[in-house]
Amino acid sequence: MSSEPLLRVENLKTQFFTEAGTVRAVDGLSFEVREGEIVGLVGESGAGKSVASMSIMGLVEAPGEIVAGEITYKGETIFGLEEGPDGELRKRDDALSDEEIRTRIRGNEIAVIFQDPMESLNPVFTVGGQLREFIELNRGLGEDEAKAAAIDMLREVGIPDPEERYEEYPHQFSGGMRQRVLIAMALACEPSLIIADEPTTALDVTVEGQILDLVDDLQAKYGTSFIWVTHDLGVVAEICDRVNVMYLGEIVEQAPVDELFYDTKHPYTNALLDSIPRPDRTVTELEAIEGVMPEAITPPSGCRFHPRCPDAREVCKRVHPEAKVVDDAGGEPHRAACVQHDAFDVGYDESPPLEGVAGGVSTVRDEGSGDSGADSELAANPTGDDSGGGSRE
Amino acid sequence: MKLLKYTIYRLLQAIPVLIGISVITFLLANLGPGDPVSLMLQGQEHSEELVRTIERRYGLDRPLHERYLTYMGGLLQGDFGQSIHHQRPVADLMINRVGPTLLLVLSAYAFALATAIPLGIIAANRRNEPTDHVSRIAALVGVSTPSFWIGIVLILIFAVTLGWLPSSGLIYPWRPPSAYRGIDGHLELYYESVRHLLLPMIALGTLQMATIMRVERTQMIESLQGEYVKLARAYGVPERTILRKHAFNVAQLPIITIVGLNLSTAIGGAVLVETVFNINGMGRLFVNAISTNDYQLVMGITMMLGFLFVIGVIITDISYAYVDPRVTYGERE
Amino acid sequence: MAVSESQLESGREPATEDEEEVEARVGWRYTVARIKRDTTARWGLYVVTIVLFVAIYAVVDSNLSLLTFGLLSDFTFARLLPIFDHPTHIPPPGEGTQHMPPYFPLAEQAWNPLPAGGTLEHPLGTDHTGRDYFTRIVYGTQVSVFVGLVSTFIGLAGGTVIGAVAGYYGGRADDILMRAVETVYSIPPLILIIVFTVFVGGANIWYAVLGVGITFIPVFARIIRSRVLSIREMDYIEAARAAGVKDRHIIMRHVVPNSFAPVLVYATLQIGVTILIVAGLSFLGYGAQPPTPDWGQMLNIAHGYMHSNVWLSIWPGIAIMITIMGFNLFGDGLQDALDPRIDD
Amino acid sequence: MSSGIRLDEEHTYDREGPLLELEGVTKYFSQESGLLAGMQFDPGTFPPISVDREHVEAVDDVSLEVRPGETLGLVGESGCGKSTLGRTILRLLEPTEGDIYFKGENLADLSGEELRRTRSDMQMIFQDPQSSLDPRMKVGQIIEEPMRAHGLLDDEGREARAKDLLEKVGLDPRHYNRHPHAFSGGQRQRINLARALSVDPDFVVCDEPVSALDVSIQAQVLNTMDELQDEFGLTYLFIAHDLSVIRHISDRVAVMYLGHIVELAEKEELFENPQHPYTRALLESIPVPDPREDGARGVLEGEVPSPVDPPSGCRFRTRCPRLIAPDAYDWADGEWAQTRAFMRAIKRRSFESMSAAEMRREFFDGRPPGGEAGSVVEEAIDLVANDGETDREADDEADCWEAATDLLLDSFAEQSVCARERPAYELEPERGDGTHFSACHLHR
Repeated sequence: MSSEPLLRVENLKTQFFTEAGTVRAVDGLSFEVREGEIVGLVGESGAGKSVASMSIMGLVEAPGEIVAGEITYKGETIFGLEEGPDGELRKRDDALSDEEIRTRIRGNEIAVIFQDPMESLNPVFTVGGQLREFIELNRGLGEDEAKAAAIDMLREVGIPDPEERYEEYPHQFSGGMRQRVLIAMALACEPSLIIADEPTTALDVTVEGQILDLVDDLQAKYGTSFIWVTHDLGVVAEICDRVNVMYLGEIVEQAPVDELFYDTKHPYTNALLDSIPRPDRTVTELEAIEGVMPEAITPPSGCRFHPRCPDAREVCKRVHPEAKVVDDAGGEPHRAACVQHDAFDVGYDESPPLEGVAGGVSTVRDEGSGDSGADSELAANPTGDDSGGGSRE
Repeated sequence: MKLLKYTIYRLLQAIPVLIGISVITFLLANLGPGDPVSLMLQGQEHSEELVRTIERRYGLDRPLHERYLTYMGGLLQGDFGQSIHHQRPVADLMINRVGPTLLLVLSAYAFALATAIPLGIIAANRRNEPTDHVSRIAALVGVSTPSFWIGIVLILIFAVTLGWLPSSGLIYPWRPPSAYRGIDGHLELYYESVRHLLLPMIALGTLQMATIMRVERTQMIESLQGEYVKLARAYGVPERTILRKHAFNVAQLPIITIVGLNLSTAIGGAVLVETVFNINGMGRLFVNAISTNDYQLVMGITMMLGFLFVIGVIITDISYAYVDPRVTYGERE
Repeated sequence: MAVSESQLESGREPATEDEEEVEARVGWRYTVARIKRDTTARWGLYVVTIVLFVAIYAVVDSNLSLLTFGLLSDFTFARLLPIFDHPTHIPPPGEGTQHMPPYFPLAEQAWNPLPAGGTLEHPLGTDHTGRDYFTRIVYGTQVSVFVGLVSTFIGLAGGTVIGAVAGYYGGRADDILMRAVETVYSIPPLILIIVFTVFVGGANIWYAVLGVGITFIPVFARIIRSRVLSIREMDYIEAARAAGVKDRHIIMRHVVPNSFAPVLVYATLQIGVTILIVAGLSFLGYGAQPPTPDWGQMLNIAHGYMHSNVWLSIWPGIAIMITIMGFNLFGDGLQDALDPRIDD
Repeated sequence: MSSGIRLDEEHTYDREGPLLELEGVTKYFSQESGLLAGMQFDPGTFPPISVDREHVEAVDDVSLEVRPGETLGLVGESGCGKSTLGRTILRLLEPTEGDIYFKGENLADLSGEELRRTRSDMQMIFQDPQSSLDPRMKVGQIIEEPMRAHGLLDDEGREARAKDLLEKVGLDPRHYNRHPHAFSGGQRQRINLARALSVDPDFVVCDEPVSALDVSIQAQVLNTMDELQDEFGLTYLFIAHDLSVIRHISDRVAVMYLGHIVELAEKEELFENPQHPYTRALLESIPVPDPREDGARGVLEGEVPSPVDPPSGCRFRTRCPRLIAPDAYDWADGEWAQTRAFMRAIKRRSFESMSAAEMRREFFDGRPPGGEAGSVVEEAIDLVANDGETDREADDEADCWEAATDLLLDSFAEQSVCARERPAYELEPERGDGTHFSACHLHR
């Protein structure tokens, strides 16, 4: 690494303590964001990507809690734990206090764009008023200056007639327009990093296109870094510089976007790419991934993807792989958490293939009961395989 | 402008309701097995002729719909008919009684809102802590206790046992001090009127307070979980501002509705509280009218109370529209 | 709600449970299980059970023993302490001037009332005519519970029909019904009930019950209508229509069962409101008539003795409070138990 | 396939013709209901109260046909009326106008019981896996309900068939007695499938059946639907907003915009040779999961207009990047494109006021069009330019912009053939041998 990254997340673990047990929503996440780049955080629902982004902001709500890890932003520790003299974990002395995070980090250094533009704006205040409040708070501007800045920013994000719309209420805006307002909010606070949590998922495709264009332009203009949380590989391909693929609370692959798509190193990423229908060419047969993601409350042993992995072998059940550098793409490391790669050296090649991975672990059993390991009363569905891509190598 | 439009729209909507109220009242008073004349003559020996005479005097010999139209015609001119028992126009009887009832109901609401909203917010903010539990139990007791019994207990404690506050009647602040014996000057008048109002106000307001507190608590809890609160947190808005501004404003919307709808319970409660505290309001007038079978007066009072309720609901609806922009501006999509 | 990954994603606790529990997320068994877990509901259930037991005991007791007075007085504490010798016959009405049993809840006594306060024989003292106050309070349960249940049932039955029709069919029928409902709703219920009771029936507990029931039809109609409206929007209703299921089967198999839970909660809470209103009605003298032992009516009488015997005004109020609290607690608990959103 | 799962192997209708034919199907919704609905109050007029019921034109004069055994994809953005059309076809919604011929019988004429009976031939699959299954019913009951409604089989037969179907859709027949909440989203969609297939229909309307599912689950369900189509001889109307899914599953594709079908062609033809500007914009907007592909995107301006008062003629014209120049004026090369851009910028008020000279430079490279069109443009520039008055009131300013907008729209946009005639053209397809329908005047 040539220089200190903007944001560094190391071994982040966020857990939810529920009646049913501990949900390890984010389990040992490490990644970094550099100045001016868009980093993707990709995964299906349940992968823990939203929890991860909320953890960075320190906004995990009970019963959730960050139990381990270190988050460094511009050289300052915004989250860090150490073991106190009594063995209890406590906040490290050099970490910023809650109050400091609130006043110095949230909004003015790291801003967020939420997924649901319909719910994220307060229905009883005008759009302009909400925008102005955040600007006043995070940029220390007076009321009039903040208002002028807010109107400028509304125009900037492509809201027609911003002076009038400043006085309007959220319900008078369409979904796409509200999402623009949220983007205006994030940009108006002039942060160095914006966490965008599925910002285009709720939008129509033409509106999504408009928003992506807008983000591209604004990013070029302001040089803001982004963490782009999404499940849509199309969006990733369009705007991300580097990508982290998450599965069940862990990063399974981390690579520059081109390498991720053209030199895929993890079977999950690969399967994901194979299972999506394409807009640019006709795919006759979709290769579906077997089963569903297990619950984070009872993750499978070894590699968490092994029950659904077409390449799984005996060793995958035992060895839990941490993401390691498996390739180098022009100075950029390409990490993957799969024991197939030589970097792991745990005897994958000698290990026998798992019995009936493709057909044996049924959709039904995984999807329904959520317990992937123990024998449940409901046995595997004999016809489970006709629901997926059949048996493949 | 939009608000004015909405107000007129709401007033127009109230017309069929008011007509409906008059129909119901009229039917109940005239169609029941106890017809007005025999109700009037209850306990008295009466001849056919007497009945005829009375019927003619009050126009009761005409068909029902004609009588209704006559009654409605009178209503439109502010004529509620003639009280049979008092031999005076119903409107005259009511005019002096509306004030005390309004004073009682409005002060009860003021008391309820002033206590319930802060308590509800505190309970929501300290969810599942002792403060929350105590206030929830208090609210539960509040919604489970009859207002007239609270009045009785208050009288027993503060008037009978401690002797601090008067147990009956009201002093009306809008009358001149000279109207009351032993009161000199406006200051004392206000002081006395507050002293008299205190117990009935609490008796009538407790139920409202408890109801509003319960709603406030749930609404605040829900509002605090809203995405917009999450967004405000993410932009570094202090927790206090979130509580007092962002979450609070949204949580108030259902409270306004509750206040409007509960007005009917409050008006009913006023009848009981007025009886307990010997307050000469609409409620006692109503009870007297009922016990003397004064059906014209009963009709008048029912119309009047229904009318007050409708007006109250319209006022709350308009304030709702004022607070919630979604009502007056239609959804754009 | 399924055990969905999206819950986890949004940071909420995922509901993971074992197979049996997964199976029982609807229906009675599940509800009962939730009630058992919910402290509020449990306490409400205790209170309601005790109140119902007392009321039913009073019914059974009076049916069996109105003519055999000995059993009747068995219930009081005094009977446990064999101090009094109870005569076993009931005097015909109007003859109650001789030596009268102190525990019979109806007949007025000729002897001097006891002073305020309890004794062993009369734990809550006696009323102005010397009747045992505790016995009357106990029998008052019967009246209140009866009134609460019957009038709530009337409101529920009427409201279900109107609300379901208005909600399912919509359109003009809905407009007219709802406007009528709104009108009835606009007259303060106590006022409407008094007018109804006195002008249509005559001051009498039966008319009071009927009046309360009818007055609350609009309240139920409203809530059922809104419930039906939201269920009508559900895809499974449309799926049933698309499958060619007949309208009445859709209403019976889908709409009604799915509307039931919240309405049940509402009805439970409404029982409390009803008892409250009938107490007020009786307090004014338009509900239960003497000598029926009714709490509101007892308060009415006690009001006249406020300065001589404070406690006469206290006990019936406490009885009303505890009873209504029981139903409210139970209703609140039921609401929590049936509402998947609230989880604490 | 002789699995015995088919209930009726014979078909009484003519297999050559279309299975379903729509002629001028229209569905309007009145916006409010209620005694005083539609009452307008305007203090500026006399009398100040008027009754004016507004209509949402959800589907307007749609004609198409669905052939036996095919999958017709119906694609469009939210609010375009595709779901309404799907429901109107099944007569879950009453069509305002038009005829729906299913196997030669006009569904629009059927009433009550007759209509109910046809439902065993047409079924529907819903988008929301949560709300499409009654939470109080067991899976078995859910699947058997349609059979029961049509009196098919006896109790035992129904149970056996329900279990068969569970297996067919990839679930364990032993789940017969479970409640829906015990299943995940993907599994619920399978139950939905089983319910729809229980009466062995010929035609299934699938309303966004996979859009609520995760990508990996989506593929599983799509594959299952594919297999079932073969086995049951099904015809699908597949409604979706996701063009990728549509491309995967459809044989022919119809594109909807604001209640109109704008383009209909065979899949390959439509995706490779789109002829309507809206279809093109849609195709260009989808993010392609390929980082080396960098096509244009977000080419559409503005938002979908309200269906309460949709644009005349071609409904897409207000956003169309290729709005046809009005014939009434003479245009030099590029002038119309500049004028069009200027018109939209004024309408959307997307720039701050500037001087007339700046505007001419900004929008016309300093050379505004000449002739009659030029004078209109000049007039509009004068209206909004801030040269003359320095301090205009905000209200005045808004009025000026409005006046300029009206002037430009009335003079240009409303004069275009796009505004005056509703387009409908049959084109020669480049690929395949089907027909290619495009509702765009560019094909005049």
